[in-house]
Amino acid sequence: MEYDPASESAPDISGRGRSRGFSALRYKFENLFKSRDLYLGLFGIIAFVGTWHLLTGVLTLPRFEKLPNPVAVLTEFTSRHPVFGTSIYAPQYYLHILWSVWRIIEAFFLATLLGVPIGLFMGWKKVFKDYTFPILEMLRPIPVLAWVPLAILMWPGREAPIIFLAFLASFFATILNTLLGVESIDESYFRAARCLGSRPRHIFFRVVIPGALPFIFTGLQIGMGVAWFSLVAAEMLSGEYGLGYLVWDSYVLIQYPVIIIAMVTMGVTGFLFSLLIRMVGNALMRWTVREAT
Amino acid sequence: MTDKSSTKKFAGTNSAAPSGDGRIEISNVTKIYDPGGVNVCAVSDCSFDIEAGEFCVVVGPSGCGKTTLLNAIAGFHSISDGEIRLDGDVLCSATKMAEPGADRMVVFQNGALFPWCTVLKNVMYGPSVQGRMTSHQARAAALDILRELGLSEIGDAYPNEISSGMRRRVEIARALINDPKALLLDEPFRALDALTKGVAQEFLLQAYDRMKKTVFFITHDLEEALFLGTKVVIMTTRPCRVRKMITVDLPRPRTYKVRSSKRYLELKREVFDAVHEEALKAFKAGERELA
Amino acid sequence: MADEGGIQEPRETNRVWHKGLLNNQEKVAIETANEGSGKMIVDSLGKTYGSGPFRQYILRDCSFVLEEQKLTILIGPSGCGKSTLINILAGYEEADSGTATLDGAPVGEPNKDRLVVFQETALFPWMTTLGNVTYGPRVQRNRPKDEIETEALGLLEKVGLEEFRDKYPIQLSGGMQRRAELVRAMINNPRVMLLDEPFRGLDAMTRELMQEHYVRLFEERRQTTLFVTSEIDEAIFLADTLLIMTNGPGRIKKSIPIDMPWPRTPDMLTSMEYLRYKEEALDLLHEEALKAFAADNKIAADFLEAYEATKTESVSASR
Amino acid sequence: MKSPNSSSLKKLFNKIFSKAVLRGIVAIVFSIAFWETASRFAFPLFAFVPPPSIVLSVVGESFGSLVFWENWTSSFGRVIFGFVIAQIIGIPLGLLMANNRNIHGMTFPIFEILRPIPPLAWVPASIIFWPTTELSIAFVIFLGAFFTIVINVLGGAKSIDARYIRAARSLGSNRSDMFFRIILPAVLPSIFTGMAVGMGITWEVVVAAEMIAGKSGLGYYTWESYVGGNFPRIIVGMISIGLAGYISSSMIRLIGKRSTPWLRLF
Repeated sequence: MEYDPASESAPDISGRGRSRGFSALRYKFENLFKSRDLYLGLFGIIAFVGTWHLLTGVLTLPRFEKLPNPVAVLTEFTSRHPVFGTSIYAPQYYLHILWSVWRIIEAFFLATLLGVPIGLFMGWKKVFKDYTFPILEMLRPIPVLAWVPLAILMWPGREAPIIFLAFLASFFATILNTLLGVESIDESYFRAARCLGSRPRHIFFRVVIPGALPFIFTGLQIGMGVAWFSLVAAEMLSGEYGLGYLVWDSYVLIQYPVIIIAMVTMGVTGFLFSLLIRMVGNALMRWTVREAT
Repeated sequence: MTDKSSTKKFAGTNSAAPSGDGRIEISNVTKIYDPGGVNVCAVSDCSFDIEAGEFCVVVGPSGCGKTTLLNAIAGFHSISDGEIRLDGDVLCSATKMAEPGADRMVVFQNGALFPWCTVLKNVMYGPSVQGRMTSHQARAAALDILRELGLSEIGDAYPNEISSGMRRRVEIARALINDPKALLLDEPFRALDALTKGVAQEFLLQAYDRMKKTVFFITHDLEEALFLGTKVVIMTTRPCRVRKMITVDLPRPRTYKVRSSKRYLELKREVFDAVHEEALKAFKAGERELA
Repeated sequence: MADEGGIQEPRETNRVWHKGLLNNQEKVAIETANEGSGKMIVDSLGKTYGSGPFRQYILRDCSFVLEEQKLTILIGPSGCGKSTLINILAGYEEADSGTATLDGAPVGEPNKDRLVVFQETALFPWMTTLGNVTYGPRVQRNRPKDEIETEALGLLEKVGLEEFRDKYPIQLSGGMQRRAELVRAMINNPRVMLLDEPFRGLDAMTRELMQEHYVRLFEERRQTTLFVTSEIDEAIFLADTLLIMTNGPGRIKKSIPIDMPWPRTPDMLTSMEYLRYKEEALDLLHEEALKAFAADNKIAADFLEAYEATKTESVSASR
Repeated sequence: MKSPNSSSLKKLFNKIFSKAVLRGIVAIVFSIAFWETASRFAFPLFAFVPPPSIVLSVVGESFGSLVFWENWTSSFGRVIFGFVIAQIIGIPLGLLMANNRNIHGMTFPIFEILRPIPPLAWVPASIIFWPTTELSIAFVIFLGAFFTIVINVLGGAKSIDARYIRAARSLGSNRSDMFFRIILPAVLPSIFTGMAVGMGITWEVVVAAEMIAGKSGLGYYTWESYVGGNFPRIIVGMISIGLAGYISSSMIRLIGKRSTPWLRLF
């Protein structure tokens, strides 16, 4: 098999062009089942889980024996009376998810509400950017997780510091991408708008905002990712509920299968959130569906 | 607004601001850039007039400063010396920069249709932000002009969904709906392939024959210049000044057939000789700069 | 792969090459010894993309001949399948029906006998000009390194790029990039050169100068060439034979032999002879262009997307 | 010739102290002044935050101590160890995935499942599996950088312009030419992008992992300062971490620039 990147790009099409009508959809759907990738992927996942089971459950090699094996995890997860109290039937499990999700929503909305307007304004008014950008650049290299102790000092209670950390991570990503988005708008759009007789507010609402939208959504997606990232760490360090806390608590209490359940739940929830943002973005930006020929 | 002008106006432009004649006088314009302390003279002592309703094509090697001139008229750049007048009023001078406005519409080199608006919304944009029509009127006017130019089918498409040739047509429509005094086009067909370009040029000619606006058209394509223009102004390579002015006396309306007429060839030879030398100079200068 | 003649022959050319302009006798001598010039016969090629509701003919019953040492120009509206044709001839894609033969042998895998100069530029951005030009002979490993370099430098000098040998493509102007790419192909002495709108995207004036440059280069080597363009003046100015292609499905509508003397000079562009050719070609093409323009609608867009998906698959399947 | 030197010096001066730079300086000075007053007068949120003047006095003390610098080296050591292993495994794997459709088909879904799991969630599992804390921290760091580099290399390799591949095939490249002279340089910019992003994640991870489970390192230093009630040292720790992260990513950018000279315009 010789190298050819083009052969790999075929599946990429599926994300674009949803407005193409039913026949196109069916065409793609048929293609999906014809494609080798689906079966390969299934095979890969089965092989992965199988190897994991073989190493931890069957062969019980040294070191591996300590890890929970997939069967144990699955039993726990689907049991009506879970040994360690975490399964799809346990309200406790959903409580943890809800806590994490609620924190993320709070942090993310705050970050979006603040970050997008500030970013837009920074891109639009050079003077404002001159004053604010250096401060941002000073703070940005500090990893969000290095803020943990300071956050605990600054904010009262348990809840506020955790949300603050998730907010901070998401805020930087949002603000920077929004700024980048405004700056990447081609000068000729501004010129065209001006020569069509726009007043400044027209330019802001009809050029700056829609023009920056693709970058804003990239920023929101990245922001969501890093918010999860920091949330987990913050919950591990100082939480009472939440998935991050669940992972750490299960470790401390030697309830190892629960660790895996919590990890997978985090992955799935994080993925669903970024999917949601992508869907909202696509719905708002129909014009990016097909790029120039 | 009921003045019976001899040229046909597009539907929907009736309520537009009173449109003057659109005579542009460019006198002794000089533009010096100063990036990093090196004085670059882009335009030097350049003067010529464009009569009202004239189709003036400016030809010169790329990077010779034609665009600087256009930007000065449109109000995107200042000039260092001289002045430009529109219908006798000073548009810009050494001390005053022109304000971009709806009386001078620009069509850009790479196209500047807002990709986030449908074709219809793009065309409506001008009238609705200028506040001279309600959005309802603007919509009706935009639909009218699209229909007249044969673009009504694509009203709901986004610019990314139509071909580049089509995009240029829409952009011209977006400019015309504002009933400008002058139309400034900056190599609008540059990125099109030759055959699409031909069709787009014919489209522009049709529109011009209908409304007889003053047109300031920049290109470095001789064929295009001769095919479209009433007057061809040939510029020298940097610094930009007028080298030669040729009146194209080909009859209008023109179709692609003109391109294989005898007179066209004679004119082409004339222009070719004038330009070729400049092109070579520019080419060499460009390579020297890179080396 | 390694046929003796192919190895010997470039040296032969090489020696005379540096003398600059050749007199006619010498040129004939080279031409007869020159295997770097083949005859390509394309017979009723057909190609479809897509399946089900998206099945569409790109090429249908497309036939023509590339005569030895002639410059054949293919002109047609955009989207008429010109690039697909080039891809098939170069061996990047396979035709569904019909045959293409080079000197009697059917074309197969891409190799240095059929070299493509791509639209825009496909110089490797990570190699210097010299690195790009010498890439072919170096990886073919049949000539000593210093010989390759001398020839490359000679060619670069001919196109005025000797000063730019150590520059990367991004540092060259558009016109220079095209010249470098022409040289990168020429140095391999392909039997057929396939040029896919090589001057597209250049501004009109640079383009004219490039054409004059190209005419001189072609005159000296006279490699069989298929040159795709959509610019009518360029086509008539350069062509020995002008092929006019129709819009979807692509086939050759007419073949016009251009009977103007070589070497071509810019002032031929204003001769009456030229005018006649132009009139003929324009009439045919204008019709095609309008058709292509009218076809530009949603359906075309639908098709295009599905087509992209299958095209990439067929590329990989062809191997 | 009227002293071109002085005029160019003036230009340089103007360039360095342009309006934007001056504004930036004003902004930073102002925000530090605000921080100082806010801490001094115990504004809401700032009640326990030490003011910059006190932090400054602690900086000298910290810089003088050997233990502080040992924290630097141990953090750096961990980062480099995990990061380098991630590159060594990740880059070839990414290329392999791009090259071979079967491998891609089998491994890509697994990546897509594992990638959304935040690296820090791996910490407990890592501690259970690896015999020493040091190794488990290194493993988590490795994971952070690993996914990023693989995804970037894969993306880079897939987006190579097909014309380069085609041209190279026509010109007669064999497999090794194709790999070393075409694919590798074409992917190089993406590799460095992946490295730069991965380095950022690596520092996030190392700090958190040290706070959770470490016995040394800058993250541990910061956390210990908090637990020990030495608040100014928290700020010193944060600044140090920021600085360390900045140095690391600058190094990668520098190496990246050096290795891809063809991306420089002049």
